[in-house]
Amino acid sequence: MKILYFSWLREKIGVPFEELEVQSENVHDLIKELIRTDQKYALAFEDIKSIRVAVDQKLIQNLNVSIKNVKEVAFFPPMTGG
Amino acid sequence: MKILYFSWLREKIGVPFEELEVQSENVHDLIKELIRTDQKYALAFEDIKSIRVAVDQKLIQNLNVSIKNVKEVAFFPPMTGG
Amino acid sequence: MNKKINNCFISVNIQKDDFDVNAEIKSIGTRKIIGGIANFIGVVRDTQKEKEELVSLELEHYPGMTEKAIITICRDAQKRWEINFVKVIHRVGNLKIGDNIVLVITASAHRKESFKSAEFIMDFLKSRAPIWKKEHYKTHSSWVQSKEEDELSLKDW
Amino acid sequence: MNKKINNCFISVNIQKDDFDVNAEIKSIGTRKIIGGIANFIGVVRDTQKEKEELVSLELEHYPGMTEKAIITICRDAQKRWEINFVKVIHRVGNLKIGDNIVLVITASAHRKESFKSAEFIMDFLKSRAPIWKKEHYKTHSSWVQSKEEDELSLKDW
Repeated sequence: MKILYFSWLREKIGVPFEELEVQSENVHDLIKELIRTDQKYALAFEDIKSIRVAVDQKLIQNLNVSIKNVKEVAFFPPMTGG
Repeated sequence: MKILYFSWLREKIGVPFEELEVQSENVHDLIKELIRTDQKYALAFEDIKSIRVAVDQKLIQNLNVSIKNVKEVAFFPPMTGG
Repeated sequence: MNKKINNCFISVNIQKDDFDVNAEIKSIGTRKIIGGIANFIGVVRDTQKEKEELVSLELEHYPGMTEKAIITICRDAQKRWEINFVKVIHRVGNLKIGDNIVLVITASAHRKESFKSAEFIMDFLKSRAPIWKKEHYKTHSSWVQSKEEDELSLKDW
Repeated sequence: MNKKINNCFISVNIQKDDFDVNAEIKSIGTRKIIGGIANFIGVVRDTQKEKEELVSLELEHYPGMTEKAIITICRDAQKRWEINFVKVIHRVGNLKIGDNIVLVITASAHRKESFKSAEFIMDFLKSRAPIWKKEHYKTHSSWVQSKEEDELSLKDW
């Protein structure tokens, strides 16, 4: 699965994206799984409320969304377009 | 005094403007004075509610506005700019 | 007619010629404090009220008063919103379907202010600028009637 | 990315290059049924939050998702208002004070519909398009924080 990071999340994680084999079945578990692997994730995901998530390039409102058969999950702060 | 007509009022009166010596002291009397001089004014001012008036290039809301020392009075239908 | 009031540059032109949107936007000049530029272009369209196609739209105006009336509208906008630049170009004469009629540009630090002020100016132009339109068809012509909704919409401001 | 839905042409571009407003307006093509064209240009401004002057604004985005998210916003606008043409160009990369950031053009038979739809699209771009801004100053840099008011303003629609 491709996991992408943008803005200050990208800077905290240190890479714009990574290809990972993950066990988790939903976004919530995926975040916990990442945090277990390295301290940098714990720091990046510290304030989970300020983080937005897109699954296969669609914004999700709920971390329980399944990530089975999903190609990419992206994490980023609130958007500041326009 | 210069009296100007626009749009279908100009067409009904037959001229875009005319220089007239008038006796009237306000717009209301001016219209009556004009109507007395020629039938074409009676026809043009038939539906007075559909006529707008500007005194010295300023729209007026009330026909009692004085026209003493005024340079121009204009009559026209509701505007359709933009 | 150009005016500068409270740091807001107001420019109003009544002309037969077409306008160049790029050039008018460029005329804003320095953009250090500009965050948003709202533009509106009014275009001659065939309202399709008649069975035949519109041949041309004739625009008559009251020279002198038109400029003043539009300046007044722009000033009113500038009292309500923090805008730094307003430009209005209104064409007169004979226009064809698809031709530009009017351009309104407002520039402000904030997008909302530029949008609202441009919309306000357009709404007031409709029934407060001494301009009249006549539609010419192949077999007849008729003066465009003012719409009650245009007058009513002014009350929303 | 170009789409045509219910007779509304939607075009969205994410690009480093600047845009030419005249050319984009021209791309509307036939104007027979167009009465109003609303445009909005977002410009890099120095928000003057810092003591020093802004050196540059960096725009990062999520390639692929950005286009889709903006198309969705345009479609939502098109469901609410009768619009015939929507164009959104959003720049990314490094921009300077005064540079164009974003262009939104909507064309409709009626002025209200074009104004409202352009304003709607701009409002939703602010917090629904996956784009992030970073302000670079001489001595430091900081990510622009989303404004609560931008999120709240979406509820007015």
